[in-house]
Amino acid sequence: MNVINLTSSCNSDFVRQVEEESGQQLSLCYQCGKCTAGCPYTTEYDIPVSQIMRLTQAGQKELVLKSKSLWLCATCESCTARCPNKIDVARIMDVLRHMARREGYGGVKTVKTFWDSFLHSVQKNGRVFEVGLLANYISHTGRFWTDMGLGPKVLPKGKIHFKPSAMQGKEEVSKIFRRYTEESSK
Amino acid sequence: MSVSLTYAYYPGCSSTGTSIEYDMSSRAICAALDITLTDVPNWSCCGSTPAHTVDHTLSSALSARNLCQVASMGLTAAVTPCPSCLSNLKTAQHRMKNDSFREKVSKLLDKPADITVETKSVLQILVEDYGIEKIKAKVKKPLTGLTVAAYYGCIMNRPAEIMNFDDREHPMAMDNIMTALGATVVPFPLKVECCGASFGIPRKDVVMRLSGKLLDTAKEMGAMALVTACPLCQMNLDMRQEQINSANGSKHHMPIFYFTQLMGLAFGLTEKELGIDKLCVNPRTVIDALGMEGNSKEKSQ
Amino acid sequence: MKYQQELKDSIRKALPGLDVVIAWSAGYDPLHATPHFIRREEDIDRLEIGPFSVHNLATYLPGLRGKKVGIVVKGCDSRSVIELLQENLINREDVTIFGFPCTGVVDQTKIRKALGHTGKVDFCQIASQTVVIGAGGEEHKLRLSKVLADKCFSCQYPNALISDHFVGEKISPSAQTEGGDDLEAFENMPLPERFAFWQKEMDRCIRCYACRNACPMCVCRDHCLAESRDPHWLSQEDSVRDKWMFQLIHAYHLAGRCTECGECQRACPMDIPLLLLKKKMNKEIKELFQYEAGVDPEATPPLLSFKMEEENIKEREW
Amino acid sequence: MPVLKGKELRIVGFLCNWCSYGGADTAGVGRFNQPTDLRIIRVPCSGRIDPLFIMKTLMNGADGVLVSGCHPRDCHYAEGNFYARRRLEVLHRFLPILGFEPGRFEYTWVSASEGQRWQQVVTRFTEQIHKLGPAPKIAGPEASATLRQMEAVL
Amino acid sequence: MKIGVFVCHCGSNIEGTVDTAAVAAAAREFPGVAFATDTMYTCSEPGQEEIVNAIKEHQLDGVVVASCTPRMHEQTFRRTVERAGLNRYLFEMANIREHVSWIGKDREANTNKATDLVRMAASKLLHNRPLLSKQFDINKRVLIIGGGVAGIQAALDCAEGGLEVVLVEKTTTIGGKMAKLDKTFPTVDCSCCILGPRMVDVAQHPNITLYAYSEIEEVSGYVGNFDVKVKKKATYVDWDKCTGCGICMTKCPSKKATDYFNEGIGKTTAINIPFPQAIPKKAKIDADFCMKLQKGKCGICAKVCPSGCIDFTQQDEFVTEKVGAIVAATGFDLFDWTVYGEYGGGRYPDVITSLQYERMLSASGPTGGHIKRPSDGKEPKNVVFIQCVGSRDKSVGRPYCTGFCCMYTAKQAILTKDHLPESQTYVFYMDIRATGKNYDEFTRRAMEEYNAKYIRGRVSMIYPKGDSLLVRGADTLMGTQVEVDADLVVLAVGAEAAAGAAGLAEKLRISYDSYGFYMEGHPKLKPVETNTAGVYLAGSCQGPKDIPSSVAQGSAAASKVLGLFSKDKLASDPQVSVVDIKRCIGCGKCMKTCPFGAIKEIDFRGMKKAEVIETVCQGCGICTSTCPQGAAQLQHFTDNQILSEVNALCQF
Repeated sequence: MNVINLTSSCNSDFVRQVEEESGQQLSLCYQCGKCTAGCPYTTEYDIPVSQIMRLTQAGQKELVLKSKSLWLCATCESCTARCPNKIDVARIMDVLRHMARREGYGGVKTVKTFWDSFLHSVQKNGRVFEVGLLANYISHTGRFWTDMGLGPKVLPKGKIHFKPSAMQGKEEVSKIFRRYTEESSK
Repeated sequence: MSVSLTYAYYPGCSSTGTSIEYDMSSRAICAALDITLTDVPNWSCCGSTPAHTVDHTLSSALSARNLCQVASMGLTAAVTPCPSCLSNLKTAQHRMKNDSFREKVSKLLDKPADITVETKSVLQILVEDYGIEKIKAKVKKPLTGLTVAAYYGCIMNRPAEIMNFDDREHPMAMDNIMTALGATVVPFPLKVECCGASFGIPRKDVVMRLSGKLLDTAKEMGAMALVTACPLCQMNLDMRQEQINSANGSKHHMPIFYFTQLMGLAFGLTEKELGIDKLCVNPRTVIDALGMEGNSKEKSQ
Repeated sequence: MKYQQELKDSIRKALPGLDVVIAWSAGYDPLHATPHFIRREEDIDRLEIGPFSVHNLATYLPGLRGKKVGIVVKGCDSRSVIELLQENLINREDVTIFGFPCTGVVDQTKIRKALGHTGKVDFCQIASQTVVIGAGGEEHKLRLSKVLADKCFSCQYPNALISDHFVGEKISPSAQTEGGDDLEAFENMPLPERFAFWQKEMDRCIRCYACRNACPMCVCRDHCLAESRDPHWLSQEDSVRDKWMFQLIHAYHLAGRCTECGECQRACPMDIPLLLLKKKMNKEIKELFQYEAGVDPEATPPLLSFKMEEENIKEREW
Repeated sequence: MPVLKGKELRIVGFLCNWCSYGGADTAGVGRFNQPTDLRIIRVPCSGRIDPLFIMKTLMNGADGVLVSGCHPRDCHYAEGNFYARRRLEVLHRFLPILGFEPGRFEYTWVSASEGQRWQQVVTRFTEQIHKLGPAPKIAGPEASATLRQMEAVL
Repeated sequence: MKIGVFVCHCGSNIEGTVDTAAVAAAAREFPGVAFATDTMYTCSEPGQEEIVNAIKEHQLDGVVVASCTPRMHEQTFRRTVERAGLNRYLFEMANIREHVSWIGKDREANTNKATDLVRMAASKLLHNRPLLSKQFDINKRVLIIGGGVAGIQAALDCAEGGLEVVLVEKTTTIGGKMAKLDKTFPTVDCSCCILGPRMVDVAQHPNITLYAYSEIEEVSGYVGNFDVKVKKKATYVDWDKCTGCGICMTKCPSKKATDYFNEGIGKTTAINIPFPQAIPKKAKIDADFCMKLQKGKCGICAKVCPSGCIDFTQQDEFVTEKVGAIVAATGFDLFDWTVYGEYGGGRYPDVITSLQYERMLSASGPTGGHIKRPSDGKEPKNVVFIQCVGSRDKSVGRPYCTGFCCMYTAKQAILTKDHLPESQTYVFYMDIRATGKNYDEFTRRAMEEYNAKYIRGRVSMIYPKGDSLLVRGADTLMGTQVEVDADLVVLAVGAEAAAGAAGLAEKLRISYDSYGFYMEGHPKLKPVETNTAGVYLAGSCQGPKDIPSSVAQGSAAASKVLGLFSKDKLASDPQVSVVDIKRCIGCGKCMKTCPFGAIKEIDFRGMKKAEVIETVCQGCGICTSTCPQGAAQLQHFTDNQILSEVNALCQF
């Protein structure tokens, strides 16, 4: 394990930025661990959520933003719901993800690609087109076997359409994305 | 005495695909209860989880577009079956109470974001606006003999400040509806535990573990079926049940109903209009056993 | 006046048991009456009641405490009597009240404004709705409604609310319930204009205290804060600040007690609209506590009581 | 008077000894930073506060007056704040007729334990007064020129 | 008047952000000020001497000290000026610490503000007059409210000191929470064995009158002379005749009454004596469960009672007691933990509170001292303790630390092992607070000798799994989520203010904090006093406390009462209202508004006038702000004094 020099390695701008974007006060966390105690995804995390909170408090930007945990949080809100200090932990995880994206941290590729594919589908069709989403995901990850087994089960149910549903005004949605890209590149 | 209930209806993307039966059955029971649902014209995706993991303004803008659509209908109350959509719509509304945030959203929308529309889930309007007693009165074929566990999922009630519905740890809305329909409800301790959510595709192993635990516990509590209110939960538990079995070495055959489907059955609607045939885990045996006890009792009386 | 003779008879009968009866008689010209103290029977003949009986004679009562006093009251005056009774400043058994139905009194300021400077007034006749005044050899015709005091238009208590002898037929209150909209008009003014208004008005004040002396509820008399050094609220300086402060003391000390008889404003030689302040105070008190002064001798005024939960006070989340 | 020019306004507080003055002390002990404008006059009870003190303070040129007492039902003298509530409310509603903005005077309740609340109250009130700016000042007898200017406004 | 001004540095407390020398310099220009200086510590002995000397040297006849809050040192400095021969009321304080130096760092603004405050004080002082106290008689009896260990200690100490004591207890027995405990930490001695004899002492002491099952209805009067109305609630049993034999309990057919003493573990009879050592040992009928009182049928207890003391028609009774001092010792209640849905919200029978567990451990408790699961009566193997349930938790409105849970949990872990040697205990904690004598050693013993497994982390969820409960928490030291299969879960439920604490505070006219705990006179220096003269605090009503602290406070409160009563007369506070008879017009408005009936009407040469009864007046000043003539003037807070402060601040 590394020795962390608290004087030199604390990135207080990072702390301030997280607080600002999340609207939460990090010093409220007293490390009781209740978030970790209830986190359904903690088994998949490389750093448990309570330690993400601790590292963030301590301004350990690099350690936090490269953590896989950020990408494996499903925002199930159990940390937020149970925090004795009423910290919106899930929102902090969200904000850290935003920052990780902005700073170019790869995260967990499958998850990130899935989310990107999802949004791509929305941007293009206004709504999520499930088959398109899956195809896009597969082509980006090369995981050809993904859910192939479900095909025979689901297809006969008439749940899967091979064309995106026709929606008027989908260009309005793609405009939202375009303006978002413009705004965030400002 | 009662004024008929009218809502703008926001189906959500999965209603056009994997949760088509939720959409069908929601519409069918609302019709049966004289609740008017008018589709939001040209509704679009709320952005779901992926959007808010990218940016809160973008996420809120995608939701806000739909809220504006509702406002343009002249309605102030919107309803959606999907808790994920609801969570996004409500979170957007909550955050837009902050003026500077609302301005940023309006900028993405290129028009002023609406903050007047009230949003609820189908479940919420049924228990809060319509009422359990009135639901009970509509039951034609009680679900006697059916033992279910009610599973709400993680974001139907959380965070409480935003969702503002039922108890955050121990919700009872579906339990109460099921009891009103004549079913037996087992105490299900994992009502609000996460099923694995949208990780079905990128991290199937997570879903196998989490949803598997839900099925194990439901079975242990003696449930014949699980009843859900969330398309994602239902999909993980139903469509992926075989995957779960093979991953965990379990042998579950537990039908996963939408609560609206069971309501429809109790109201005497046809299986077809409720999309019962769209379920992956075959619920035949469970359905066939329905009302047996109750019907025989009625006859003997 | 219709019931004048009847009133005289009534006083005549009661006079033997009384030290003095306070009423009005003709003043220095036909446009003015003056308070009239009847001690002997022959004084009764000079009694006159009518539109010039403007003075609120209740003002004299506390000073005559301990004596047997008769007093002639208009409806509005009677409320002052009630207020004095409520505050134990006069004894009910010492006061004999003569009431009559009042159809309104004139406002001298309005007459003065209407006539301008007239010189000597020769006569004044009031017939139905018209006032004919002869002055400086000219005859001036005025509509009565043009010179009646503002308070009379919305008078809710034309008959004495409390009396031992009432002469004549009781008349019904005015259909108009809200008193003069001068307050409303004033409250529509922007705040800086209001501030400037009072500065201007108070600058004209000559600190004569006629307002206080005419007020039936100014019962402190020689102990008024205006002239006291202990406590020392006001200096004797002729400043707007001190003069205005005095009016605020007056208004606040009348909170929940003022019956809006208007004597302060009537008595003011500078025509400063002093009643505005009292009207505002009354309006707020009525809204907050549904209380009106001078109606019930048994009531407790709102600022001398409280409720644990106040219905109308929304303590702001401060 | 030495109001720091351009920095402070003249804000006077009347506080009851038992609750609010104690609350202000608690805020001090807790080192809860506050704006420096407020000057506190200690009185035993909010019931001691004659509304005329507040009028006098405003007449004397104060820019804001803040009154604070014990929460209703918690008065050290059982009833003082109940009387105060009525009298101060009447005053609060009366002041605008004189041309004072209603926000120049506020009354509230702060208990001795509520140091943080006191900090909030002072901060908010001071901000409110700064937003209103200096109160209109009564022209002294020497300032008839000002008076004429005002006349011109009318 | 020649005024001396002393501006205190308070070390760096004031000087750090206020230029005290500049304040003193400015003060020299104020009207009446003849001398001004800054001093290092004005309240210290040399500081006080400096004042005394200056008074003599400069013939000062008034003093202003600018330092801390008058609530801190006003009395100190009043005595100082008195020592120098001045009347103690020719003194004013300017609070430039709490109200200036501690709340802002802008030295210029602070200095300016401090100068203003000194100006106000000096200006007020010019209007101060010498005031003299009057002596008045006192009633040397003391009322103690609450018969827990703090109240018992206060009562016994006062009674031993020769005072007549009235002890009022809300429930049917004294003993409070301590009587419910099995053992006490850190000595693990039997709670009932050490408390029991003290309870008996209370019952037998000739100086103590005990009203059990009684509550305070009304309190009037003032220090030295309080009138207290006590409500004796109906017990439906004539306690003068009841011998406490308990036959009624054995025969009562209504056996499902709530057992409050045993915290709802088990049931009791409708007529009951809560526990064998109860003081007074008298039966009471729980009307909610009595068939006779509910349905008019039964009455078996009346038939079997050998002393004929059952009285179904009994009503609440009121008695009035006159006392000179009051000690509030009303204790605490347990936080209602069922708001924690994640812990089952009360749905799981095998999740219990620490006090319920205590009753279970007690040999005189409903299980006879056997640890059994409420659900099935089985002995648990794995017992999980969860700390900070309703403590240190903002989300449930209880951010404070209860302070004693860490210790009793350690005790309970030890006792668990004693009772069930095969058992394994787990303790989920956040921090261990063991700051008393031998406390930390005790918690270490729980871990080292009794193998209690301490896990640092909160629990997020409890849910049934088969026959047992799954406790899911975190071990933050390992950095993982952990699970324990528990047979029994004990929640260390925090303390909150007793139900009804706020209502009693209003009657006593004392203040309480936002959680309902009573406010002490000063957090350091007046821990058992309140701001209301003659009313004292003992025990957990002031804030959660363990037994030794509660007992210490009981004794401390008693010593305060004994000290107060060591004089035969008390000096009245001369800060009372005085009516200037010349200005009074006898309108009686002051009498109408006085909350204490302290103003009477007198006849002065045939005129009605008001007169203040000095010893009754409490000095609120409502009359002063009511009197339109300014005839009634509250001394030391006269119109002129307040106006002089206003004028000092606002001169246009």
